[in-house]
Amino acid sequence: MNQMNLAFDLYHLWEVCGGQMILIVAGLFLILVDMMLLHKDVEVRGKWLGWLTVFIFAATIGHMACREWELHDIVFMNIFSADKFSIFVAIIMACSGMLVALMSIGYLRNNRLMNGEYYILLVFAVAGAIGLVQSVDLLMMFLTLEVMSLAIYGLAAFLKDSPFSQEGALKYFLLGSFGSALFLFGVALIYGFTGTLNITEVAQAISNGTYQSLPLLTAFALIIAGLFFKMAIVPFHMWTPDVYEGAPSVVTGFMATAVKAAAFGIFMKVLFVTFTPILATNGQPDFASTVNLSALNPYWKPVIWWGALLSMFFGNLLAVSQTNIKRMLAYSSIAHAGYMAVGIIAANGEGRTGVLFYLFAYTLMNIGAFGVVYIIDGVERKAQELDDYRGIGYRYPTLAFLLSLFLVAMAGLPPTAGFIAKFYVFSAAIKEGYFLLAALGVLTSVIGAYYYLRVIYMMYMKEEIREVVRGAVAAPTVVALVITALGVLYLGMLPEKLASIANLAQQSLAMIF
Amino acid sequence: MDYYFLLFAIMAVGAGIFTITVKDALPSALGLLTVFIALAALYLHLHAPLIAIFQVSIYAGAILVLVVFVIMLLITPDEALETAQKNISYRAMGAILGVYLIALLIIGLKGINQLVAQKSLPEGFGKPSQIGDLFFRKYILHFEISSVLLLVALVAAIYLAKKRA
Amino acid sequence: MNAPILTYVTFLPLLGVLFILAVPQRDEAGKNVIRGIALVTSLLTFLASLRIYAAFDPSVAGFQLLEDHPWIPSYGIHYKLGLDGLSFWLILLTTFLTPLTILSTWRAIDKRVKEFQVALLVLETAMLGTFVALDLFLFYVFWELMLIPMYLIIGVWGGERRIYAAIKFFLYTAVGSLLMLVCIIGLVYFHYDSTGRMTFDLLQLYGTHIPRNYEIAFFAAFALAFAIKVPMFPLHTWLPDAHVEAPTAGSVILAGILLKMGTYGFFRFAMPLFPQGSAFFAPLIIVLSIIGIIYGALVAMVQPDIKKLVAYSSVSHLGYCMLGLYVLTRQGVEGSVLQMINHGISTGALFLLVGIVYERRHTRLIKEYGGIARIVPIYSTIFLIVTLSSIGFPTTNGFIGEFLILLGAFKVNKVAAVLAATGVILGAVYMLWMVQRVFYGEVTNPKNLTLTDMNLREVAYMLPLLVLIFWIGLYPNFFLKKMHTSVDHFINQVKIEQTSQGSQMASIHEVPGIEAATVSMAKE
Amino acid sequence: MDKYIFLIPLFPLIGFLINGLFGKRLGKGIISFIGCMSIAFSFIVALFIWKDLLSLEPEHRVFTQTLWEWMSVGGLKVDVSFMIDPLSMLMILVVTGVGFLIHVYSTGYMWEDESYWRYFAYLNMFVFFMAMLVLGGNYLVMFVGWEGVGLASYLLIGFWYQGIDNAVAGKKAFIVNRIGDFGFVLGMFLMFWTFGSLSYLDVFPKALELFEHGSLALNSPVLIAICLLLFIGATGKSAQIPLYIWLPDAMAGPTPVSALIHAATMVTAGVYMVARTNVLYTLAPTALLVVASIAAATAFFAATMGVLQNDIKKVLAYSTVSQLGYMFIGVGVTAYWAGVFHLMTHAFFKACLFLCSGSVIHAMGGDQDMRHMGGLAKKMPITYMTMLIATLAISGLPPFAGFFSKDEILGKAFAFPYHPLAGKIIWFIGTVGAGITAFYMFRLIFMTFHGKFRGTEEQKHHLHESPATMTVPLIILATLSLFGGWLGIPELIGKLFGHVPNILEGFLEPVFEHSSRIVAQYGHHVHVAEPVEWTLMATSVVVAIIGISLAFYIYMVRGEELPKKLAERFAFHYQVIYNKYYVDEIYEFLIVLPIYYFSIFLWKVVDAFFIDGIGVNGPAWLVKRTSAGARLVQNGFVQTYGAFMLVGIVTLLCFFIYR
Amino acid sequence: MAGINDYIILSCILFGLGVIGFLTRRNALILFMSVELMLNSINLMLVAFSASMADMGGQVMVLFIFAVAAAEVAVGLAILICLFKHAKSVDVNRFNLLKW
Repeated sequence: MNQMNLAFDLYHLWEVCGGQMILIVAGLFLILVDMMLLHKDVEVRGKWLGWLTVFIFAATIGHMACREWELHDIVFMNIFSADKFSIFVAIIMACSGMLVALMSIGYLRNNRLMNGEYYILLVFAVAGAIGLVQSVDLLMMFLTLEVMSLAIYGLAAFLKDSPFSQEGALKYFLLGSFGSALFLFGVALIYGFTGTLNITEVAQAISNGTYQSLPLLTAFALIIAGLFFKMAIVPFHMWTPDVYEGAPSVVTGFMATAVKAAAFGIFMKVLFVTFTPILATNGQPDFASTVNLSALNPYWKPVIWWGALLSMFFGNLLAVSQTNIKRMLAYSSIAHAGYMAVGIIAANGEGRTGVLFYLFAYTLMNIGAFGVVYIIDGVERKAQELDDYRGIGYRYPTLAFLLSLFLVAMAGLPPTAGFIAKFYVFSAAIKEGYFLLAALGVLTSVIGAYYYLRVIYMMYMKEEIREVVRGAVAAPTVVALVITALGVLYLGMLPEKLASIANLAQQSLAMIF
Repeated sequence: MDYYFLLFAIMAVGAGIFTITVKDALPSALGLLTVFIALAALYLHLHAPLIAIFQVSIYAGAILVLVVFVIMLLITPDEALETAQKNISYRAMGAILGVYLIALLIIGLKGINQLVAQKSLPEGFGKPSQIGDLFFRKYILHFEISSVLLLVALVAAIYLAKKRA
Repeated sequence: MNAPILTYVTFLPLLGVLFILAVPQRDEAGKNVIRGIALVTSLLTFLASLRIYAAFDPSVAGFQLLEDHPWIPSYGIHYKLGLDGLSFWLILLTTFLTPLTILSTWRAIDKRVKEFQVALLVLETAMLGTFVALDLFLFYVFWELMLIPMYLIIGVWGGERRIYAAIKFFLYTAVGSLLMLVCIIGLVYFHYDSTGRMTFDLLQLYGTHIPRNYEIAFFAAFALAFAIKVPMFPLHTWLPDAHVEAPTAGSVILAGILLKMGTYGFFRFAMPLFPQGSAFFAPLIIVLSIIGIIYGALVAMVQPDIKKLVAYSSVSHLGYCMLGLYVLTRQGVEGSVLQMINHGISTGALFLLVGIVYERRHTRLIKEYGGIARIVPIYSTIFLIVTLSSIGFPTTNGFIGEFLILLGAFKVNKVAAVLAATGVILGAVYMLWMVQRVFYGEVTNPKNLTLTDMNLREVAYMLPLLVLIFWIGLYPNFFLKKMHTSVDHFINQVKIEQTSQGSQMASIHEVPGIEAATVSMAKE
Repeated sequence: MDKYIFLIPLFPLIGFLINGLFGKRLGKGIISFIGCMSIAFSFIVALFIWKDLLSLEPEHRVFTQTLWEWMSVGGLKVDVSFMIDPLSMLMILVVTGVGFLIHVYSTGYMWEDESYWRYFAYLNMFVFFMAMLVLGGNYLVMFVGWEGVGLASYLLIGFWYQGIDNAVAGKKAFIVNRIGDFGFVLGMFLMFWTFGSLSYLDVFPKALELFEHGSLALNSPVLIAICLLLFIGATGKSAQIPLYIWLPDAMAGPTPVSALIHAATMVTAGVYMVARTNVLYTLAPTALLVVASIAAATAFFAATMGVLQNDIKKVLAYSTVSQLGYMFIGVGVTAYWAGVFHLMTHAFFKACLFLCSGSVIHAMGGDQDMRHMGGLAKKMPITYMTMLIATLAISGLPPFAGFFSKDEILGKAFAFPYHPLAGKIIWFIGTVGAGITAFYMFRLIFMTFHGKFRGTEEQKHHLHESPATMTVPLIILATLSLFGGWLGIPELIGKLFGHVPNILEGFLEPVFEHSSRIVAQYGHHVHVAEPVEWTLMATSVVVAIIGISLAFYIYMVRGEELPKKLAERFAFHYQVIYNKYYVDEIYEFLIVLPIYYFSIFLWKVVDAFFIDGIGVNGPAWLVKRTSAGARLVQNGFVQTYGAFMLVGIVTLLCFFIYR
Repeated sequence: MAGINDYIILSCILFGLGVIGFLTRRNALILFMSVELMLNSINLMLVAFSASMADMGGQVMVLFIFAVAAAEVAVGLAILICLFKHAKSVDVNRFNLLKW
């Protein structure tokens, strides 16, 4: 083989980034199919593309879970790593993609918008997201972040006839570019100090004591800010409600879960690999210098403390006065970001496990909720006001029950996944002595319970004031809803399995070196 | 004193200020163009000829032209578009925050020259061939991904721009 | 050893739910089938709980009929069930009251019957689970689980301001219980720090060494959660709203069982887990209980709405329970436990009775009635008997509970006992005044002339309650016998810790005698 | 026979259950039969037990029976047990005996009532609870009866509940009694924590033992507290100051009920209880003094209030209060047997008086106002005669029953061993009160049976003697009023007739022997010489005669104008006394209304406004308002959002740089 | 020869100017250009680092950033054009259908 021609080992790439490769290749394939498939009926074409996308995601999940999960040689070219943590998050995002794809088939049909670009963008968005969490290279992070973001800008703006969708997308775009610029500034600085972009090498480079030098802190702050934007942590959350409200419902579900998972995943990865490295508990810790392991704790911990608290507080508080259910769920997603941040602040294994579990659980319940929302909507923005939900409980009992289940899960009540997830993150924080944060956090979740319950009482306890006709329920959506509902209940009652996997995953963060 | 740097630095800052203060979008674009050119000059100074060329060709030549094109497309002459926020305090707040950010960044990055490794440049540093070499060795994956990035942008842009199917 | 009877009892209602879900409720027949299934399920649950009665050994101080399976091993969370003499009767009370409640809803709940019965049965499971769970996490799960069905019962089938009441109920309870969760986790980690073992097992957590200020804080959080449920004095305002707005069945369950969870929480969790915190707050809790007793009675007196009156009377009655619990004498504690059962029976019965006239007249305002004793003699007789039970008339259950509590309290704190005893007078005042205004005098409202007396079904579900009222009143030993050892154990558990901390609580061996009395007299 | 003690309460209970559950479907005859026979059986059983009791040595005359263990918690062990000793024997005989007569009377009196069955059910229930009270072997069983008779009283006062006043009176009785019970219960608590038991057979020996060991001093505070707390209970049940106010209102019930419950039996429960607790009271002289003082005050004031009442039953009610005062004087001055003696004689003559008044009311068609009566003697001779006998008895004229008992009490009061001076004052008040009693009782007789009939024509037409079911009990009771006192002939008089023994004192002696011993040991030895004793006796007779004469002068000789003149002359006093010293109004104003308005305040202001409004809904409101306000920050302008981000990053940088 | 510090300061100023433009202008297109200004400042910094460290990586990064900038502009403009069809304006202050 000529080394010049082939700068890397393709097989190794396939091993490490198989999921991404499947998605990218499949994305290209989808473009082809979209152009070639000359079926007259747009609907049929859309449906086929949709199912194809679902299949692609299923294949991706299967591949990642079966092969990449058990890898030993996990880092490829110092750019991508297939550590269990990244793969876990990647699987969450692929699941989110699959569920969203399932729902999109029905959603797009209801909205008479069967363009294939949707699925292409969805696939690339997930590919970008997976690339993001897999990358251990800051430049690659930026690039994949942009791949994901651009795809999502496109998805958010997908309702071309809706000014809301376009406006949301534009806001997202403008602020997103701003956020990316901040992130990039930080990345550039890191590059400047260390001469490298690989996060493990960065960690090694700064382990000699430059931890607390001002420029590095500045770079750290800028990276935090850039990622907080994607995580929607207060005060970088302002775009969330507008974009979530404007974007197509299923896309909102996707944004609230996959994008959030990607952001949290990469944040934790950067934090716990570069800035506050954790040591391998088994295996061999390559990273020898343990002196400064927690030198940055006093910097980022208060930041996340406040960020988590403010997110929980403002997210829940502002959700109270919302009348649009999507906007309400958007605020609630801010609050959930806050809860997850509580898990990060604990900075212990339980906390990271908790965050991973939370991401998974949140994916299930949030996508499920948006699925119900879009069905009740019929056509986007037709019935999104809370008043439209009056009496739904008797008009559409199953839908209402499902929505109640998801909302109850989000409110964090047993026996749902939401409760266990909250339990995990809060118990991790309490373990580290963050009683006050935990107490304030649970109090804000009381506010949260109020607005979730409000939807439930609208559905079950109020007389309807106008006749809401739900949209058609497509079979794939039913599948997705069943999966999410069962998942929410299953994880609520038997969380141990997923939690132990997540625990394995978070432990692998120490193994990236 | 490095007059070359000083000249283009002042030019870049001045043009930048012009860009963000001028009333209409078109002159603003021209201001940005000036910034780009000034930066390109600095790139040359920093042994990055290829970047400088790309700066002029891609940025000024492609991106900015695209922007100008859209400006022409979107702004009909009869539409009087206020350029800046009417509310002075709003503008002042933005400016103050921005200045504050600049100050903080400068303070925060004080002493960066001790951190950044300072090596003497090897022979032929910044030659395009080196870049090409890196592109296809170390940065091949980035390259691939950026192609995906452009593809995604393309798909999104085409979808949004095309007439409804 | 043998069949996991507690699990069967706890989850049997859910089995009924499955059947109910399969039945369509389009017509009256379907509804009746649903009601029938619910009734049969709850009766079967009651029968199954009699197995518990048979298997229960009152001579064992610890927990019995234990079931222990790992649930979330990494956190040491177990599916652990068990009961002792303190929870024993509460479980039976739950299984006993539920069929009666279901019977009472036969006609009252005509809309959305299926959903209602499902909610009721799920609620029963949650309540039973709360009483048998010996793992803090499991307990918390059940504790929260009961919120949703209760929320729906109040909110969907309730009165005019039902949504306000339901949300108030929900949020109020949630505030306390979430803080409790935080402290549960904190406790577990304190235990973990000292033993290196993660466990939510209550039995292992007893006696965990916690720094004093943390213990006080933890107790405060637990106490808040439970005090809200009890409800103790300044935290009681959700109760009248919830009671007034809830449908009859909801009120019965709420008063009969849900409130007991607060007191149950105190004696199962808050007090034994944090004896120091408990001792620290004991004066406050005693004072609040007494305020609750008197305040509840006074406010009950001036209520224009019968249900609200009964609701406030609950505040008063539960004040006795708390007082009895906190004086930590055998009489006090056993009286307290008995009073919980009594309150479940008599207040449950009162709500059922109010429901009966509400069903006919759709009003609960006292002034809408008057002189109906002549029109509905059976009803008024039963009402009077239940009233007597509620005001603690000897030979009824209420007397035994109040007597024991006050007797126990008298030993520890005479002022408290005297003040609390005034509640007995006030209780007679508000109940009898209400009885007088509702039943006696001329019939002033012509609408009441057409009232019909209780029918067979209504008599059928009142009779068991009446039997119990007198059973407990005449032969309380039957009930007390089962709890002696557990109560002793409980007092030891709470007190030994305290005395070792130098608390001035008296010794547990309360052999009554002149010595103690003369000493205390000499002091005065 | 002691195995069968439980039958005494059981029969009335069965009667109650049958009449109560099935009475509506039974005929009146069967109801009457069940109602009366259940009491009769009890009476017979009591007689048999009495016979057995008498067959024992005096000091061993105690029967006990334990049915089942009621409560046993820690040190507390309470059984459902009965105890019969001479005291309870006497009481139960009175209760069942008089009770039986009144049941029989009631069959005539209530025959027309539509709720006949209910009446008998309640009445049987009353006897059941009264039997529990009397026979109970410990204070808690006594308390069961104690509250139980209160319930029966409540139900029977409000028997005609359609009249709201009757229901209110019933409620008032119950609640006032509850206030007393509050004291009783606390007394029990203190007793339990002092002596470790509530059983008579444990408490009294233990108290004596402690006393003899010196660990319990005479007049020790704990004893005083126990006795006074129990006495609070007694003031409630036995209508003493300050809790007597319910009794006059209680006359709203049917007259036989007044006779049985509010004259003969229930109201004397307090006396019984004090007599039962004599050991403790004797050990607490201060408590005794309080009892006697309150009793004397009650005896006097109630008598004055009786003077001006026009309602025939109200007169009797106040007289009952007054006579109860005498009984308490008796037990209060350690003359326990005398108190019980008066209790018994009072049961006879007061039951008789009430039943007679019932007979009169029956004849008057329900009218109770004496101003409408007059000259009934001719129309209803039996009633007149029996009532006259009873009135003479209550007025304390020899040889009627009241003379002996009242005189015994006053004589013992004069010689109060613990406080001789106080005893003399009490004697004086009691004697004056006796005179007033004689006055108003004869006023009643004169206004009712003499003079012209002042009622309507229709009433006049209707006047008739009552049926035999009513008159026979009257005659029996009148006979007892006449001869009942002879059971307790004082030594002084007994000597005259050649050592007639004081049967009753002898019978009761074992119950009070410890008390007598202690009194003899620790009390002052007040020697009352024989002439003094004679003088005392004569004084009370004279006073009674004066009272009667005065009544005769005012109401017979001067006819109708003198009372009016007097009323005008002493308008103020008249009003005050006529309105019972405004006690009800004062209670209303000082206690009831403040509590009521305080409760309203608690509800509307504390509960609804402060706790619920500010404390609970306040945060909710705050959250909603802040939410509504804070959402405005999210104003839709992308640059605002950018500004917030910038604020965030600037804060972050500041923190990182300047930390 | 200008030191690395000077370039950094220059790039900070340019970045700040971009931020100020982003916050103060109403024309969406000028907002776009402000973002471009920010990206360019970063480019300058990277090139300066690259020259200082004698590492070509910085220059390569700049090229990727060019690509990103181009892609962003393409998508952004497409969205803007789409939105223009509805709002008939490029004034960002007009884009507040979504708020509160």
